Amino acid sequence: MGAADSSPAAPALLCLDNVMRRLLAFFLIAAVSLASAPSKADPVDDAVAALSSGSFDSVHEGVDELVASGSPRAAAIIGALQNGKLYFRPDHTLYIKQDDGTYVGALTGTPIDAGNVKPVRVNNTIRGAMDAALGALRLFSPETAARMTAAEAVFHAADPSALPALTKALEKETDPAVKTRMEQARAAVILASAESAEADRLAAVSVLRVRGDIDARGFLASLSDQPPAVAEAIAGALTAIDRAAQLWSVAQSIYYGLSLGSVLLLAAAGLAITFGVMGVINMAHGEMVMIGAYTTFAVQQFMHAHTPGMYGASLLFAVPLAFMVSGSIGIVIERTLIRWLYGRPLETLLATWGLSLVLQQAVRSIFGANNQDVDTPAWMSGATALGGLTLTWNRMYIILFSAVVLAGLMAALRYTSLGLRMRAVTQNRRMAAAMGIRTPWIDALTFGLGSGIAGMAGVALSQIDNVSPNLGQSYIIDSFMVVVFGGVGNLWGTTLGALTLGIVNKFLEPVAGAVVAKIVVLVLLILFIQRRPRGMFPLKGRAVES
Amino acid sequence: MAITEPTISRRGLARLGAAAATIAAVGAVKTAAAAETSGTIKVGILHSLSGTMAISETTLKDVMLMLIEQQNAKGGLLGKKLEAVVVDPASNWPLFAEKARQLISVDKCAATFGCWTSVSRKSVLPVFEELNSILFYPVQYEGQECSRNVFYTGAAPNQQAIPAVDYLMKENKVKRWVLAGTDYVYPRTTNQILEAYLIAKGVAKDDIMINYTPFGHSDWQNIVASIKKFGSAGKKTAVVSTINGDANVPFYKELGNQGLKATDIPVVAFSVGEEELAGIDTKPLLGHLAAWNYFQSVDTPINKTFIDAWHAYTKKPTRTTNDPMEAHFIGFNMWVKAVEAAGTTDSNAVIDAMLGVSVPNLSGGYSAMMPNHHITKPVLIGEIQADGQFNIVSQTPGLVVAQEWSPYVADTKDLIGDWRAPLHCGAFNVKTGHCTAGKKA
Amino acid sequence: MTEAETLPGDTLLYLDGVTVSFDGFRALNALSLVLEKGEMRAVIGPNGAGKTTMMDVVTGKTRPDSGKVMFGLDTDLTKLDEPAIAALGIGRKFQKPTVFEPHTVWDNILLALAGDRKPRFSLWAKETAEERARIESVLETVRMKDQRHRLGGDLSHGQKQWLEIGMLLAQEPQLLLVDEPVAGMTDAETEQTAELLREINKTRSVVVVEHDMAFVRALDVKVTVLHEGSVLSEGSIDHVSADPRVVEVYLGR
Amino acid sequence: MKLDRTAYLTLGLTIGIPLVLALLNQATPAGSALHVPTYVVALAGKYLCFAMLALAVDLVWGFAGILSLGHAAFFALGGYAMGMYLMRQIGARGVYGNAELPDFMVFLGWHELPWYWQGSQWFPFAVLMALIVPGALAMGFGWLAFRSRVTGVYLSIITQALTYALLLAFFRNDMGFGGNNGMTDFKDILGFNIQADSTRSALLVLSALCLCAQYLVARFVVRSRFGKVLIAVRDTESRTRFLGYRPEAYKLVVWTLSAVMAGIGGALYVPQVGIINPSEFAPGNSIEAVIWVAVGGRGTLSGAILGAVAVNFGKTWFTGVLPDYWLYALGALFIFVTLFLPKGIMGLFAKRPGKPVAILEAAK
Repeated sequence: MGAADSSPAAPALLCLDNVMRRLLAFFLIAAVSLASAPSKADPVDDAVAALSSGSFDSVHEGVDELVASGSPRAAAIIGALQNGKLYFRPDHTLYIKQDDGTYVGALTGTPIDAGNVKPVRVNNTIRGAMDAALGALRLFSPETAARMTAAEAVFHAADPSALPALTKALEKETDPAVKTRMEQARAAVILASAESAEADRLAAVSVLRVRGDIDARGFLASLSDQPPAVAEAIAGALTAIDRAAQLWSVAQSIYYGLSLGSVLLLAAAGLAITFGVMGVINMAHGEMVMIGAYTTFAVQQFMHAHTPGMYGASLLFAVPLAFMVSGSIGIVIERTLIRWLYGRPLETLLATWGLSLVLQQAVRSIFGANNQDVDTPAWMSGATALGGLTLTWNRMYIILFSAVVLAGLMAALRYTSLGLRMRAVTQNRRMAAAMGIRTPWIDALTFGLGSGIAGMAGVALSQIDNVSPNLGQSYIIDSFMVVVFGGVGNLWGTTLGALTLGIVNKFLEPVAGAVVAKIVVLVLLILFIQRRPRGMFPLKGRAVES
Repeated sequence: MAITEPTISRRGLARLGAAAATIAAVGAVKTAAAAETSGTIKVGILHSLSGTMAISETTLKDVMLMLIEQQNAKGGLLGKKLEAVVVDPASNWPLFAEKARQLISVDKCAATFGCWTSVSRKSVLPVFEELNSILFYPVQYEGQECSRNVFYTGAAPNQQAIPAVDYLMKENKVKRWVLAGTDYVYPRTTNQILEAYLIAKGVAKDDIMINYTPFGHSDWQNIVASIKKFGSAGKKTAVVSTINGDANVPFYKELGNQGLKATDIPVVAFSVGEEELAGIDTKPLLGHLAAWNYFQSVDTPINKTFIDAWHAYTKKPTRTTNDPMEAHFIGFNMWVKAVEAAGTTDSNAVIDAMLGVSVPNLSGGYSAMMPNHHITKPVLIGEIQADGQFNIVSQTPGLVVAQEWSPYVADTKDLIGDWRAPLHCGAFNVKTGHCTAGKKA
Repeated sequence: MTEAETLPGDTLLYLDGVTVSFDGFRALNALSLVLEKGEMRAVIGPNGAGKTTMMDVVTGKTRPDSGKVMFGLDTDLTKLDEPAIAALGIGRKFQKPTVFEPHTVWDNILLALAGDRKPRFSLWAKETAEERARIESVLETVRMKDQRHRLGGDLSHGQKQWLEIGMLLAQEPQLLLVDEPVAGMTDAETEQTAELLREINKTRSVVVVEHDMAFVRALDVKVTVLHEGSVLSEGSIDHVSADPRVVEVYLGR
Repeated sequence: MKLDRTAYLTLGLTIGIPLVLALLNQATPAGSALHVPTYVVALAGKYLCFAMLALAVDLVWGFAGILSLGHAAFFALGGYAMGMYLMRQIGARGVYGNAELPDFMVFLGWHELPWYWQGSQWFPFAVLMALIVPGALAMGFGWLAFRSRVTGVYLSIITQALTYALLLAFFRNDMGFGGNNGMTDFKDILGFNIQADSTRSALLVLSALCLCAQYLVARFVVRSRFGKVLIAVRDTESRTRFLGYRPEAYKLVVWTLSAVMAGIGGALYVPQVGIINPSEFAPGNSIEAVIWVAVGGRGTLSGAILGAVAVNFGKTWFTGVLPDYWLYALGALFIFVTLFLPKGIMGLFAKRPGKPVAILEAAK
């Protein structure tokens, strides 16, 4: 593209009230008589011409004109544009690409051979305009969800000309949730428009005060030159909202802390087994996590290629697979390496460190050094609001996941015969052997279990962090901290340790900043170990002495 | 006495001797090998292939190998074949210096292409100056440097940051700014410059929020939240991100999940390119921006041929290209041209010949090497698309000349770098008329 | 309580109502015991009777939950830690013989010799003739003269036992606590050990914890029977073996 | 103190090889076959500094059973002390031509030196700091840790926490130590151009001498009665307590000494590699140092030196010869050594196969 069309001298302000005027015109027509497509087609042609010009500014105008034209295809066309499905030909004709890859005429909606077309490109400004326009157009959509987003869009646009449409929509609206959204939108519009009465404004302010979220705050704060009484009310609302936010922020920090803690827990849980229970200082633990993450990547690649239908469930397949992959690698490591080093924990540190180097490089050779893209399934992306809290789905699932993993692990150790044997071996190897437990295999399986759990942690981490050969390195230290803090060989300790560290960290961060917070946590940990040389929950009995 | 020292037996002694001998021999052979293959021109490649920076730098090694292969296909240089010498500084800064020394004094490389982080460049800089060799540095950086032995083919702050800010001001009417960066010299300097620039543009001090995070910061929950809060003050807000490499993935994932839409609070990044996006699910990031001097999506014939060659070379049709790769492309071609002009690979001759050399860049124009050892570049602003590519929404009409010394930093506003005769100075103070640093030896 | 005054002046070790419990389980239960200067005492009792715990308490390894532990008439051991107690002149031999395996027998004794234990001393310390003489005599007593150059780790079980006793002697303690000195020894070795202890007892007080009744008999000293953390019976070996309660809980089995 | 063959050999090689390298580098013209390139001199100097770190680690790990996973911290602190001096020597030759402030402070917009930079322009002061700072930190840390009987992996992990915390702290630009870039582009030391071959050769020889001195000191310590107690503590700490020794005191002394030795190594390292920055605190570095010792032969002083030189030579060589695969080689080496050479390379040379130096017990 040349420099000319991008010269950012877009008279955007002009465009804006441009929109308003046209929108107003359109809604008046719409309101007076439920007129179908207007007889005069010029505006539509102008719009099409503008849309197919290939320059952002004119595309922007095109959107406005299209809306103003009141063409019945407007919603469809703008919708297509929003999803990047609107194409044009130099001869100023528009086409909408269907999901099956065929095209339909943008105005006719009938299938057509598009030939050599280019996509109509948009930028943020145009996106904003489209949101507003579509919002207005979709207030009457049959689907509740669509109306909901529409209302929200109108709220964000706060465009006075949308008022009549809003009022009509409100009358027809049945769904309570959507209704409130629309009322909030209406409040915004009232406050934004020049000619609303003071009483309405005051009412509107209180509506938004009730909404009380960050957007409402932003909108209220943005309002200028209101009548004194209203301005006062706004100020009051703002302080009220901020005060509420203050309270919520505590809960929010706790949530952040929990989610960080659960991540730490996942990373450390495996180590609590290999290091805590077996006493193997496993420096390659991080790499087990990393391998888990790469397994997730591989699974997604495979499913993308072969079973795209079930792609959304890819993680559900990845979890057990990651467990098996990392687990079996763990078993191999134990059989070939660790078994020779029992009673020499510090040697295991060296060997496993070497191993971690090898594993990292291996992954680098196989997958390449750069990050791999692990998708977040729809059901895990986005966030939900709980009062003043923003709960991101991926982290909520991770908290849940870590809880499940922990519970499963506990159960496995307590109730399964394997768990029984494991505990037997770790408590008194010779006795266990004497009782006919095949200790070598128990060792192998225990180590495999620990590694497997690390692998599952990898699946979770792939949702919030880099999937790169260095993934493991960034968690290994924290993991050791957690295990030691909690008390080696004690899962509850590990859990409590992880959560404590997470929450402390998250409460310090806003005060001290991310770096200092981490430093403080580390220092606190060092001091804590002075008070409790064996962590929060030390193991009892003579065995510990050595 | 067995406790402290095993006393070494004669046999042990012999073995020890043997070991030493082999090591020595190996060393000798290696230096010999280095000395002998004089039939080629050696090109050093100093990019981390392991450690934290491997993520970004490995690609640059590959692209250099490709460029050298292409040049050899064209018959090499000065009638000799080019030979790439690849070493791995392993993201370890002292090792960078050591390897630089090896490339120059042991392998006798005519020029070296390498480094990514500022610290690695700072670490090798003295070596290149001491041994008077040439380094091509391909990454956008903080400026405030102008060495005779380094050619900066990446962007200086004014070739990336300032145009991006201008764009947001004009296009999105941004009034309130979050400058978020990793706590090291590039973000620090860039933010320092931007802050000065914004205030000069009439932005109120409390409409600017500056936030620094450690390397590889992976938990962005409350930082993103605080950005949202900062953005709820009723003024259009944007984030200028100088967050470094690894930390970006979790940052953008958090952005996406907390629903920070580009239409509400756009984020413009200076360190996020196609390579980084390749590791992120970009659907939630639609419309967030990046400022570079090159995007893979640039629609020019020369870019198409470059990309095709790249895919052919790596045998990966999905492998992305990015800005530092273009920088190496430009730098390498400039070096070739300069060597041809000088008729020798001798550093002094080449350094002089480099000035004014102009070669095509991948965005359809020509980039020239200026007397300050930086190159002219167009500045492109791109919006992230669902496919992980950038939709170019703005491009400077002409080429931008790098300001190696920022006019927005008090101590450097009077400095210029000019390696032409008679000045021959990396930091010439136009007020005092003194050359404060980097005078030619 | 005020027994302290009523005690005979030559009391060396005095435990009074000492109670120790590890989460719930009472290892020592109001244990009281008096040992006189120059006395040798055998302590017997079934497993878990608290024998080792008693030693831990005396040597400062374990702090009692309640009760007094006095050394001499005025020193309260519960306030001190192991090195301090050792410095007072209480030596201990472990159930499992623990010597410094990487060191020669000679060095083992050398390190045990009574003397300045501070780093700043030991850093410059040179072996004096006097020290050599003392080591020689200790080696003499424990019959290890010709083992001096062997590493502790290379010794046989019995030799380790003796070496450890030797180290105890080198410490020149007033009181020796000896935990199962003849465990895993041949009869001959056992006999020699009994002899050795008697010899030691000429100059020092000794508390021997032992299972081996034959050995205890051989020692022929006052016996204290512990059961569930407190004294069950006390007196000559014949007296206690006649005591029905003892027979019931211990010998009977 | 009587020296045996091993000691003579160690001292001889440690001082001899560097001396030869330095001489050849100085005496012979660049062209000649005998000439030793400055590259090799600089490299050798670096190895020797690492050897000092290894020696320090071996002293605490091999003889006191304290596995420090944070020893590089003391090394780095010594390095920073020296770095500050070198930084001040740049004076007005910096980019900003500010005679008083180092460049990075100028660009952070600082106006005067922070208090902790005072005095750093005097060489003796810098040297003193290189000894005191690591020593003091070690003493404080050790006093806390040993007194409260933190042992084994717990100790190892908190040493790691220590160095990690320092890493993060020094990354911060506000700390006033140059942030991630640290300090570099040094000009001269004691008036000598730091880039000059002669200076490098001198530094190399100096490092060799320091290493020898450290070797002798360490050897004296471990062979003294103090050393015997130390080994006793390493293997059966509780026994030494019942003998009336205070293990914590012994550990503290050797721990502090070791930290100081590491600090000296760092101080010599910086002028020779020309940069000091937070990555020196990276826990990985400390672990590598431990590995050098393991490779050379834990509990043998000469082994520590040998291991440091050997591993780093391997690293230099591999990263040059097989850049894409050297990690395999290095990793494999570590695994091999731990599996098949529990006594390290020195084990190969030991006269009598004998018992392992009670390594197994020490592991506890």
